[in-house]
Amino acid sequence: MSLLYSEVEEELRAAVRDLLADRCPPSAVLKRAESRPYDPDLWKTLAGEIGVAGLIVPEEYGGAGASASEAAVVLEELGRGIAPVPFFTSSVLATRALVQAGAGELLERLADGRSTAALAVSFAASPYRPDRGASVRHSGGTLSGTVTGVAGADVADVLLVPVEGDLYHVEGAEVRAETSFDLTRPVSTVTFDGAGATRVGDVDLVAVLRFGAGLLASEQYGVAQWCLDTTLAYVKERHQFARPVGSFQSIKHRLADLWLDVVRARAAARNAVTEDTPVAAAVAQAWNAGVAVRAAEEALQLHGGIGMTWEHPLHLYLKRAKSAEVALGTPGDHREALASLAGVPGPE
Amino acid sequence: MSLLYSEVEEELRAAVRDLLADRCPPSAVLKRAESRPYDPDLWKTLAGEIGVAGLIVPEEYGGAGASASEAAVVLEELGRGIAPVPFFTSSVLATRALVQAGAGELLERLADGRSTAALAVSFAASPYRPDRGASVRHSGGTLSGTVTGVAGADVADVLLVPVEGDLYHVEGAEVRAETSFDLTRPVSTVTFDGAGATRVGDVDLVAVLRFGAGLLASEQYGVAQWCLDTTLAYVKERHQFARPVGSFQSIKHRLADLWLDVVRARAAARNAVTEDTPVAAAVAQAWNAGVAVRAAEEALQLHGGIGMTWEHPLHLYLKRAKSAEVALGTPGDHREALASLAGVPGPE
Amino acid sequence: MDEARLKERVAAFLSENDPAGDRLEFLRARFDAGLAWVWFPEGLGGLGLSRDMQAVVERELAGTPQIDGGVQGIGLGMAAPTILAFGTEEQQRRFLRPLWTGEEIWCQLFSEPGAGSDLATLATRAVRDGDEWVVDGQKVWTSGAHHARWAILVTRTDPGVPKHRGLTYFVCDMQAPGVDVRPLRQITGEAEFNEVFLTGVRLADDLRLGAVGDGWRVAQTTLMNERVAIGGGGGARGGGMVGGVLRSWREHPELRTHDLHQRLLSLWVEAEVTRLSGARLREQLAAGQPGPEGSGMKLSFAKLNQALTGLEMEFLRDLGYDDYAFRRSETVDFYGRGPGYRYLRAKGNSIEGGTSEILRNIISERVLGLPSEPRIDKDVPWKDLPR
Amino acid sequence: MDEARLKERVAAFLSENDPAGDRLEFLRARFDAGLAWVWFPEGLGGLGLSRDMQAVVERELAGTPQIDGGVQGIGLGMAAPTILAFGTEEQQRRFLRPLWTGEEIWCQLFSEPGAGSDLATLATRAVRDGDEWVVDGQKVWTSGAHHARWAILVTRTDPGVPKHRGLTYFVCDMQAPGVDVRPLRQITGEAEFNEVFLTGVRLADDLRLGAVGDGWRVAQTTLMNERVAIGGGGGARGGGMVGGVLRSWREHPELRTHDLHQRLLSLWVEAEVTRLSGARLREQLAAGQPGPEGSGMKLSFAKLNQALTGLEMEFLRDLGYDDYAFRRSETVDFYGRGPGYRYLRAKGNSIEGGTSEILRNIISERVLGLPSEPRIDKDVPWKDLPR
Repeated sequence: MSLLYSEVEEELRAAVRDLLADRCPPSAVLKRAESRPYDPDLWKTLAGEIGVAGLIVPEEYGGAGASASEAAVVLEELGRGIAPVPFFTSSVLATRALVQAGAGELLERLADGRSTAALAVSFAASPYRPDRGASVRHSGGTLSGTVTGVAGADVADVLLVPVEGDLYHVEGAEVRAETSFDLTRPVSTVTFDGAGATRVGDVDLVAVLRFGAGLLASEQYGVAQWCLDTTLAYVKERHQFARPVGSFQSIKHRLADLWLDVVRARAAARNAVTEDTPVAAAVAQAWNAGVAVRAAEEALQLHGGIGMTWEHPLHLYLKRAKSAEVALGTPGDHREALASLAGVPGPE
Repeated sequence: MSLLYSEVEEELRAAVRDLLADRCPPSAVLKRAESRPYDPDLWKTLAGEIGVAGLIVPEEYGGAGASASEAAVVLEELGRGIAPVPFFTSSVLATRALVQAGAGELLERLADGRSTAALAVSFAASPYRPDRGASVRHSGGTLSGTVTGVAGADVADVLLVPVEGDLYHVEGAEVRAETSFDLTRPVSTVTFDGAGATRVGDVDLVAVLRFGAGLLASEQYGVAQWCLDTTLAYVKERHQFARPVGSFQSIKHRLADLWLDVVRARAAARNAVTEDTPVAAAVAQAWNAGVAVRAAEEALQLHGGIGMTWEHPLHLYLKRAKSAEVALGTPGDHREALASLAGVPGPE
Repeated sequence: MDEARLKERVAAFLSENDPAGDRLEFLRARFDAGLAWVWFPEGLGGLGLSRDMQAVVERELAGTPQIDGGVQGIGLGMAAPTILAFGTEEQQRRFLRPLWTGEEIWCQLFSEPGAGSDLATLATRAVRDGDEWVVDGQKVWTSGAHHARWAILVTRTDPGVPKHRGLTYFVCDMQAPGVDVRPLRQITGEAEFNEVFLTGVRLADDLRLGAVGDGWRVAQTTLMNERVAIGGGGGARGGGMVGGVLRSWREHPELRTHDLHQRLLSLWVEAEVTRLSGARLREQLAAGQPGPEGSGMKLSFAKLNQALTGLEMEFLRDLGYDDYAFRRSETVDFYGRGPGYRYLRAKGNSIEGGTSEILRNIISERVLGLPSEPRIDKDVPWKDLPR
Repeated sequence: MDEARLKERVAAFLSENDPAGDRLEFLRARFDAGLAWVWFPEGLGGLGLSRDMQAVVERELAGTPQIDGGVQGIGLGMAAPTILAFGTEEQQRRFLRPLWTGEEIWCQLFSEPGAGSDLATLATRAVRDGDEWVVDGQKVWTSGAHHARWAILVTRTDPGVPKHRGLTYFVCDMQAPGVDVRPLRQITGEAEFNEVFLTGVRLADDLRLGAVGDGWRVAQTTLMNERVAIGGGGGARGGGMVGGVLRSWREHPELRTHDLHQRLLSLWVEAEVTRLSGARLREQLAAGQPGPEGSGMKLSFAKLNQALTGLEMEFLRDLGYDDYAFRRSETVDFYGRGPGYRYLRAKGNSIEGGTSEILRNIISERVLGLPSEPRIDKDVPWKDLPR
């Protein structure tokens, strides 16, 4: 159990990073953000050629049978590139649910990129409140009710719905994309009005959300690292008072502190996927969600006026970070969970 | 109702400040801190000549009949000078209790400095937990029990004990001075073993403690202001890298932030004595207690090694600030009180 | 003139001018009666009185047609005091009346993409050509440029001297050929501000305010008035931004957590002591003893607004946004819009009108007397500065 | 030499030297057998092996008499590597053996009242007098000076050149006339450190380490080793300072509040991610890829220790202190003493061994590659520097 990256992971990282740099730099993400944020061509290449779609799908179902640790490295890069692909929603959350349910056929379709899935759970739900935003009931082979704030549903052709421990594959749901704070991972309201539901197996939603929360920490680390790197580059270039802005001591000290936060976010993200316990996931979320927000906020402030403009992609990161802070539990939720998980009991 | 200082207050301030500068600068306080911290000669001059002992004693009992606002100005200066006199314990806390009880004779003795009183309440008690540290019972004209952490009892010749709404004047209590974190306002354990108790009147202990808490904010402001001023002077003088330390931008920005905190502490302290409501006292304590600690901690850090030495008086301020943070309620206690006082209700 | 005499004067003015009549006529007459800004000289909308006497006029004329402090803000708050301090008599007579009545709107052409915190390094060139100046450059963060008839403009007229010395200040004709105003979209989706491109804009020399090369000093007058303007007003306990968050908080008991409760209580206290500090500052100003606390108010409010709006986002757990559509907006609508807008817009509070970093520099040097950092740009000709 | 051969060598040593016999004899023999620090050269306590082979020796000799890493810390951690790098063969032979066995204790004479963060500005003068140097000055924050036989000492030998160039490094004889060691009392009441006054102390030229004027480079070697030493060790989740506070927390349910609970949870998380960061750093070191994170560990731990001890004081509401009596102490006793001591002593964590401000400078320049500030002291003769 190591907190370092393996060689395989570094190769995977390089492949993803190179592809994003080539095909979808932040400026390109910004251009499509308001019309159709997701980039299906990019996803086809990522899913098929690099093979990220089937990363955590067991080999027996055509996947790579890789560990969460490898998926985490992909998420670091997708976070860094704010990449508009449904990896987290389809290849992590939905896939994990399908692996639990043992849904071989669907997993095969996801593994080779033929299908893209979404788990109809609010992105604002958490391992501690898995039902937040959802009011779905099963009755006579159909579902009715609503789930708000579902990420990735607008680009999924397979919709999976957990209801009281069962996972259903549902057709005929209404998916309404909402104006979302995070432009690059918009959420939808999913409504079931007697939609046909096929049970695919058991699902432990708490475990799926916890798995997702642990991995989301890697994406948040990637967001934070991009914000830090981009800001460092900017303050080295930008001159005011005939000096690089980055030569001013108060700026230097703030960036040193931010770097320390980001360094610790990397360690926390790695630990979440190697230790793979409720404590590790809660720690990583409690720390990394805040670090991503802080990094994006500091980046904005240190970019000065240009950071407030739509034309600079920085706001995409701020919006991602701030939305992800709520996703799968706020830092406060995860700290509260640690009270019992780590033996720091509250007032009696 | 003004947040500014009146002319009378400024004159009172000048008199106290001049006396302290002349008779008891911080270096002198430090010298006596370990043997006998209180300075009876200084107190005699302050109490008698400047007349602070009877400041809030009604004129009918030989006092000045002044408002809390004037006592607050004295406390600002005593905090700034970390002056080893029992003004807060005798002339504020005990006096306020006696005024409530209408104890004319005792008030007369306090007003002209003949006697010094202490209220046998733990300094760690608060308006929200007035009985903290106390276990005293009245029975047949005598008291038994213990009060820990009593400030000013070691230099008082009049000991006042509140028991269930009654205020007693007690003789024959055992006062054991403890090794105290705050060298300049040591606390004692007061033990009653059937000590003779004379009832002097009614007392609303919560109101007395709230009055004290509101005024303590002025002392804390004074402590913070000294720490800021002393640090400013030091970093202007001290050179490293051939520049005044105070010319380094990260130091400048930290001091600017600290100054903003101190400026707001002054406004909060003033408001506590002019508005005189539970909200105003809680706000002032919630803010000023922390600002005093932060100012002392920043002062220590920015003094570098010299601040860690016994020979520099700075540690007296740090110890005062940190002890006062607990005194009459922690900032957290006062914030918690504001939840209901100010309509910021907690989770249901 | 004492208060009683001033009231008489207002009464006399009202007896001759009907507030229910034509709005513009009324305002013009008010200006001519010296009741626009009583601390200005007679003949320029004032009576040469002390500034606090203005309150008397405002009370007496409370029910009458008013000028628009929003769209006229730059003109009233920044252009007018500068014109009063540095304008020729002719300029004062030409500009102040329609500025005050709102017949002519003003904007400010100061900041540039390369000159934000370091305004004095600005690069917009003005080159003399006979009785005219030819201006080329780009300005940014200009609010109201698309409404404006005139602008206050700082340009570089001599690149060969150190940066503070080669500047000249103009009134810019926004209708002149070569002035191109483009909306500048912000992260909230909308455009409150503009970029203004100046290409071969010709300005007559009588539009110059102050001497050639003295533009920095003139701009200081303008900026001093900006700082005062931005400091933030009064307000009641629990009001302002904290009030907005409290409303959400009280409406959603089911969303409250101990984490957020403790943080909200801390911010409530910080908002309250900041409010008290502002109240004390206003008392000092009223007593004629302005304290240095003013420099800190904007800094404090920026930090508070950002912390409060960030907390509100966490509290509401709302992944939506009200509207990212690109459109012009004239105001900062903190309370009418959603929490996402508030969060994003508040980020600008620590940048616009002097960044928090610059304000900390100012406090540490001008208020605390701390030494300035070693400067490397004081004596170098502007054209030779690293950038 | 591989691990097997090294084990054989240790076995051979043990067969000839009885660990149950005289402790000093045993340690001397261990040094002579090259088993003191195996990465040192043969003849100087080592075998010229790689540093990680030391672990093999330590395992094999675990039950035998050990040296004292506490009182010998400065000697082992700082003096020895410097002597190895810059000492003459004669100096190495003279000093290293008794240094390692603990027969001679070392201390460090670097900091001065006027030279803390800016060590290179130090003022202790060494003036050549034939084959000797005469040293005058004052050093401060010297731990163990009252036990020490020798000190590593940096002096100024040429005030006429820029500050980094006029320094010379010596081994100082702590028994020489003119060396006056006085305990330095701290805010905790006790004295962990000393002031050392040097008055006309005569040091033979063969006590010089490195060339005249090259003292800054020699001192860098010493300080590089200090930074590594202070970085903080491993530890389990919930251990260290947070473990101490947790013990109090669990013992006193009646004192818990939501305010403190939320703050403790935040600090617990911060302690945990800092621990993980340290664990990752150690994995990198073990894999031969030392990362830049090391510079940050001390900074992080200082901040954490201060926050945790401050919170513990608030939690316990204890107005007492265990003991302010003035006495010497040899160690930092974070866990044996009371909360007041912990709070006060932790304040030193962000000052000793490089202030947090200096560490942030180092991180920002050496790790993040940010430009240094304009320097005004690089080319000025030391004697002309403002101070």
